[in-house]
Amino acid sequence: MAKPKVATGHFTGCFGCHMSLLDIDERIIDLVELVEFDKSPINDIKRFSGPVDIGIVEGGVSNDENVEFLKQFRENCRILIAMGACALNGGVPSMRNTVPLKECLEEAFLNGPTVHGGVIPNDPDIPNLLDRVYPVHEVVKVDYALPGCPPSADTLWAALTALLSGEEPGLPYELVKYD
Amino acid sequence: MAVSTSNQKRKVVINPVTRVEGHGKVTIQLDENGHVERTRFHIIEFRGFERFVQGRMYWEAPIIVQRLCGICPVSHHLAASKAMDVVAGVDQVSPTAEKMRRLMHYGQTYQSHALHFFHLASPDLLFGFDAPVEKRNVLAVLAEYPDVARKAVLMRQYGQEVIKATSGKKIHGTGSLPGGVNKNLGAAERDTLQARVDTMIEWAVEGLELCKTITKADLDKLVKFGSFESNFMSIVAEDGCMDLYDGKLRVIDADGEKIFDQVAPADYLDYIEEEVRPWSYMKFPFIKSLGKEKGWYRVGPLARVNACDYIDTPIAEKERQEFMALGGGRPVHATMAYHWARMIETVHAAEKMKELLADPDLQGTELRRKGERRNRGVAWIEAPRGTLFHHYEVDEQDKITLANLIVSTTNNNEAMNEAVRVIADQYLDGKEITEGLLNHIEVGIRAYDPCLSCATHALGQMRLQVRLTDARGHLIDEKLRG
Amino acid sequence: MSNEKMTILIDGVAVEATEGQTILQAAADAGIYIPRLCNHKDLLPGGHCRICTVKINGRPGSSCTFPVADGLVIENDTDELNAMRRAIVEMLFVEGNHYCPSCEASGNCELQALGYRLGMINPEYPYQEPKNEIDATHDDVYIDRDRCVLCGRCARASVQLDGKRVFGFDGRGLGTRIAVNSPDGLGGTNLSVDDRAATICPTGCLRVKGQGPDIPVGQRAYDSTPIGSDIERKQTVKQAT
Amino acid sequence: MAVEQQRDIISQVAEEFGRSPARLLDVARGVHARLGHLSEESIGFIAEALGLERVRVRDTISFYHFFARQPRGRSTVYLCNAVVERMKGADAVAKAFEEATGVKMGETTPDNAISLAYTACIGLSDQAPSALVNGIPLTNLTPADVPMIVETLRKGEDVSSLPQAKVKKNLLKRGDIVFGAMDPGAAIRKALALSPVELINEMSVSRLRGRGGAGFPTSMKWSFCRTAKGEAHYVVCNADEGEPGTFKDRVILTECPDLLFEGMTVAGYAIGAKKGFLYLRAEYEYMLARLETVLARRRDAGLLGTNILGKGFDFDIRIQVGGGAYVCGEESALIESLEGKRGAPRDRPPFPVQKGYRNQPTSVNNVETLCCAARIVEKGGAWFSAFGYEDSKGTKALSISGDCERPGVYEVEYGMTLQDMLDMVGARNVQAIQFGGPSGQCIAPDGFGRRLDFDDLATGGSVIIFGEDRDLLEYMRQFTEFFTEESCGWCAPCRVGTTLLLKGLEKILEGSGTKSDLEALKKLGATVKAMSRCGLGQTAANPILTTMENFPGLYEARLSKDEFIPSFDLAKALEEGCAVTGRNPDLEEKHA
Repeated sequence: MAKPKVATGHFTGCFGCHMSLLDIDERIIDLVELVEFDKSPINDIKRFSGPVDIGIVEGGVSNDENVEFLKQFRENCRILIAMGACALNGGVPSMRNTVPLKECLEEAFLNGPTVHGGVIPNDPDIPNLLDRVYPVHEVVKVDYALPGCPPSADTLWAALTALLSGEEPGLPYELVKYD
Repeated sequence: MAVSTSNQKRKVVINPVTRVEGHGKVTIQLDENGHVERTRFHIIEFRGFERFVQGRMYWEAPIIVQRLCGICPVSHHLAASKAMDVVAGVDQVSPTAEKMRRLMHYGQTYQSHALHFFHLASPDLLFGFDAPVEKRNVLAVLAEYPDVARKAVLMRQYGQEVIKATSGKKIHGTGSLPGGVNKNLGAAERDTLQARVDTMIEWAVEGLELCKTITKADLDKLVKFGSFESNFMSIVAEDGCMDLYDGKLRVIDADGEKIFDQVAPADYLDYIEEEVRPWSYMKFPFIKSLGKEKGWYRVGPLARVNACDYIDTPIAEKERQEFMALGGGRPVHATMAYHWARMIETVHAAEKMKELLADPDLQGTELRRKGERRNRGVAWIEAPRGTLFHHYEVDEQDKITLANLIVSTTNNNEAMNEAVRVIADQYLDGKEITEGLLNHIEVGIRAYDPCLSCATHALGQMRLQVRLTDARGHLIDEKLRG
Repeated sequence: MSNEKMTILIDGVAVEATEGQTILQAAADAGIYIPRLCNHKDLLPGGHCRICTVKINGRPGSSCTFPVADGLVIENDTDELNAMRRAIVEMLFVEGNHYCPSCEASGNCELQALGYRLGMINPEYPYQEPKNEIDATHDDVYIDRDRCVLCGRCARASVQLDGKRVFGFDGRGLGTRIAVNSPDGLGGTNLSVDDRAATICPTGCLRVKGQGPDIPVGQRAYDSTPIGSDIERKQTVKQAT
Repeated sequence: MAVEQQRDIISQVAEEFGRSPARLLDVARGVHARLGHLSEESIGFIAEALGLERVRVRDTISFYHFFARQPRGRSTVYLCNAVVERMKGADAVAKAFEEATGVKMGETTPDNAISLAYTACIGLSDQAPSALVNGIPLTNLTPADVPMIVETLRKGEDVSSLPQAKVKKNLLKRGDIVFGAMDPGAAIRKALALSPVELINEMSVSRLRGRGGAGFPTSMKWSFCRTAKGEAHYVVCNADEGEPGTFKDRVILTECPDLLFEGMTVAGYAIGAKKGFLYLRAEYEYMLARLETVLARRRDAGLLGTNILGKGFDFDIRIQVGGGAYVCGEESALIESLEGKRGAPRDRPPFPVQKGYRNQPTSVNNVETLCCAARIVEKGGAWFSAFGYEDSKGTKALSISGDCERPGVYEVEYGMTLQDMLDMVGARNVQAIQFGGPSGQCIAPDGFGRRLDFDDLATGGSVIIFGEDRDLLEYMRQFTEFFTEESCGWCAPCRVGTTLLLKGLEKILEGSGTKSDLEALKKLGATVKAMSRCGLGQTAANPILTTMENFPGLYEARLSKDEFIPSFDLAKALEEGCAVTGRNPDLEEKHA
């Protein structure tokens, strides 16, 4: 039987959830036995090779490119897991949601004390920003959510191994944290 | 995939750039004859930290801004803490606090460098720049070089354990606060870490040897690959010693001459400015006195090894001397030399951890100091990827009114663009573009270990596209790589 | 007040109670935890959060305000009630701007702890994202209304424990905000950092300045033991068989 | 205005009310009337004048709808936007006001002449659309009426002379009990001949149950209150009929105030109270002067005051005008308001009969209940119980509005079927009856055989009829919105839950709801119902829950077939950023 395929994706967040996934340490050797990795920022597969079994996404949705890629994830993944605070509820980046986007851009690119000849970036080669940072579940249907900033490696491991053995991931008290 | 060779202007887009930490994209504009006309390395995320921390309480900064980056959160955690030490009126934290922070920081340098070298960069080095896609990842390394990969995993684990012991969590802990830390290192925690620290030095040296072997095997190619000359920036101790946690700012030119030295954090505005270009959410810093054309510089392991006068741990210092011989009296400029320098620092970090773990101050009980409140705090730190500036202003009510963050990867922005340009000229110009050739571009970017999460105060991944545009630059076709 | 003893039944377990107690108090004395947020043992009940709602002889009622009476039949730890309690916790999360990752109260926050205990993974409801500004006008204490759950503890503590009236409410409905007794913010009031009101907040809303996350991760109140464990450790009755 | 002058005015007003903190609501009303709004400064002066903390004053004032905190125009148009008003064209009238004034609803004209605002039901659904202009009701408004009204206001003239300033009585069916002929003093004379216990017994014989909707036996309430220990006992008449679609108290208060006051006096005698309060909703302030006249006349006639009818019984009544808050119709919230506080309901127990006004035993009764009580004393409990049906004795005054030929107040006997009721008011092709207002239930035609009856269809009397062409769920949305605006904010499930109910329903109405959204909405409704502190929250989900139950097809028709539809709208989310950068959202290219 073919190994289940896993893809991971990353939107507006800090990559900490992916790092936490690497914090499973030596268990990554077991993981490689269990699954085949498809599209992921930790490898060079940039496009889905076909349908995958489990997609895990980190980060909130803050620009049009995030939306496009997230939709690809939903289309290609049988099970979609939102990983970490940003994916679940926008996380720290969503602190910008109560500030007008204009003010955020102006602060970074016009008013910052080291800015020399500021301009707000507007080239077609960079994505358009959304008004706020959206949780993943407001944009596509999410099957499971793993809280934490980031979720601990044990949390990720427990959830992944449960899903891979066809069980509903049920997490013990110590593994559910919002911070 | 092959790109049509008809007489059209073509735009090559690498998006996402993978095996780097963050969201970036490369576009290469080719003219009718396939010559490289223009290259750009775009940062495509924006998060707005500078604005939304305004109005927050100043002691929250270390826990908010570390969320810039999940790879080197400790750098932001500590840079913000140090800046807020100043705001809290604490010029010198207690010995316990300083050493806990240093231990945390060396733990991070160690894990981050191990991560970068083994998990992200080694596939290129071990399998070749144009190896097939399925080989170019840590899992393939795991399959073919299981011992190297296993040690890499455990090295990173060790660094993360150090961070956890000092900050409470492996990622986004809370150990450091304005004026000090919230815990010391328990004897049991110390014993556990001490038991493995010699092995960690040993493995770091093995990693360094591996890097050297690979580099020396193809020295000519690697020295030229994507190389160019530049200024270098680093903080150094007062006596010029490498110090990743604290010190004053030094910038040297391409010949190793000092442009300035021993600049204090509070004065940074006199020396640094940032240019904004409309095609990237990442700014372009430069030395004010040199102007934006000539004032750009490189930071990170290569810059630090080049800029310091010596390293205060024995193995790393010996290795530094061997490394510097490459430059023949001038700084080493090769892009790929970043990896070598990074591994020297990995050894140094391990040696430093050993030194600190033996220090009883870590079990001290004076955790936090208080002082007379000030309204401005600037601090820097040598993050794994280079010099990181944090500047805050705080009002009488303790609310942050201004935040300016110049992060390591931003400091390397122009350099990475330069690397892309040079590699495109070296490998893509006039050629039929293949997937393997495009990976060369990414190899060059990867050498800088860009933490694009930090840089954009955002994070994500890059993909690779080839866009065909007509002579007016209008898009005709666009294809994803991979 | 007489000390008449009586018996109530909580989830099938007979619990001895004293006249004048509330259901919540009687349960706590018997080592049975009824989830609650706005309640505080040193304060008169406020009845704000409704998380302590139990079924009393089949009808929902808040156990923090309901006096015991002999023979009352109480349902507490049922799936139905816990799901509804969780729904309230989720409502409180989306009502404010609760950024747990960067909140200095994280790990010691009772709202968060209830989320953990009641099995909240992530709120299902849409975020309201109110716009609030921190009131840091006081030298020693600040209010971050993003984290306010309108439990009224500070207001009650100020009156009942400190003999002042530093806090009150402003507005109504979703626009309700905690208000202070001065047009110039908290700094214009007579609140002292030593007042009970200054440290009785269950979340990170009302905080003493300059603390930050001063308790290390791993040693915080709810890192490894659920909220209510202290009550349950005192358990004097056997669970129903 | 100079600060000192402001302070003097406030001090004068406070003096009128004896500088009593309990009269905060009256002081605030007085200051508001004199200064036009209650500024932060005024709040400080009121606090000073009453010896209260500023935060306590702000707590109260900020709660009530009719207290402006910012300066307003010299005239304020409160256009009613309750459901029946909107069915009858209130939206077009609003538009006409916006056009005539040049400002939007919620704004003030630049010359400070006129402020426009919406308000919830003002008790004129039988002559909708309606508005309160400077407190004066205008009825049966059309867009064509608006220019003249605005012109009058611009000139600073009184609107009470306008033809629209006319409230029709619309009492279309008089029963023998509430609207029967009245001889002032008849009931009191009989009552004083009985002992309080005998009087309560008479109530018991009558089997009178509370007319506010809950149907609690009046004899029991009075008996509990009478026997409860306290320093003083109080009678409170709840004339805060805020349930949208209710207006029967408006008619009672104009038609038979003597009967009501007689009922209050009788109640006072029964429970041992010397003092009674009529809590009059702010919307009915225009009736205040006439009601005060009636009270004065009764005092002169020896029917009120000390030593009533020379029998040694002292009892007087004070009218408390509210500040605009639906929740104050809830008895414990009403008591809080009466004490000069925000109208947040109390937890029960203790009940008001044990601890009510000033923590003393208090009987809070509906206007209509007290009228019935007076009539029972006058004619006997047995006489009364001959009317009605099974356990629901007597008559009920219904406020009927919506899609029917003859909206108005009807006093009918309990037991009437809904179909008979529809025939009575000339309603045909009826899609639904909202029975008991939004907090009641929405009934489909298959339920029109049901009867007006406490045990099946208890009601405070609001009946709104929806014709077959109406978009029923849109009106349920408006009802739900009403609850979000009227939630007091004290308890979490109602404060947040009502807004979430609204958003959930809106998602379905927009066509982007799925089956799971519907299920989630139902669950949310059940939570808000079970967990809320008072009747408002406990019934706020009723518009949604009862239509889900009785009109499931209406929901199913709106549901999307998709398994998941995001609430996220890309085009909308890009607007702000593109406006800043001047870029094109470029949606087509991105998704090509």
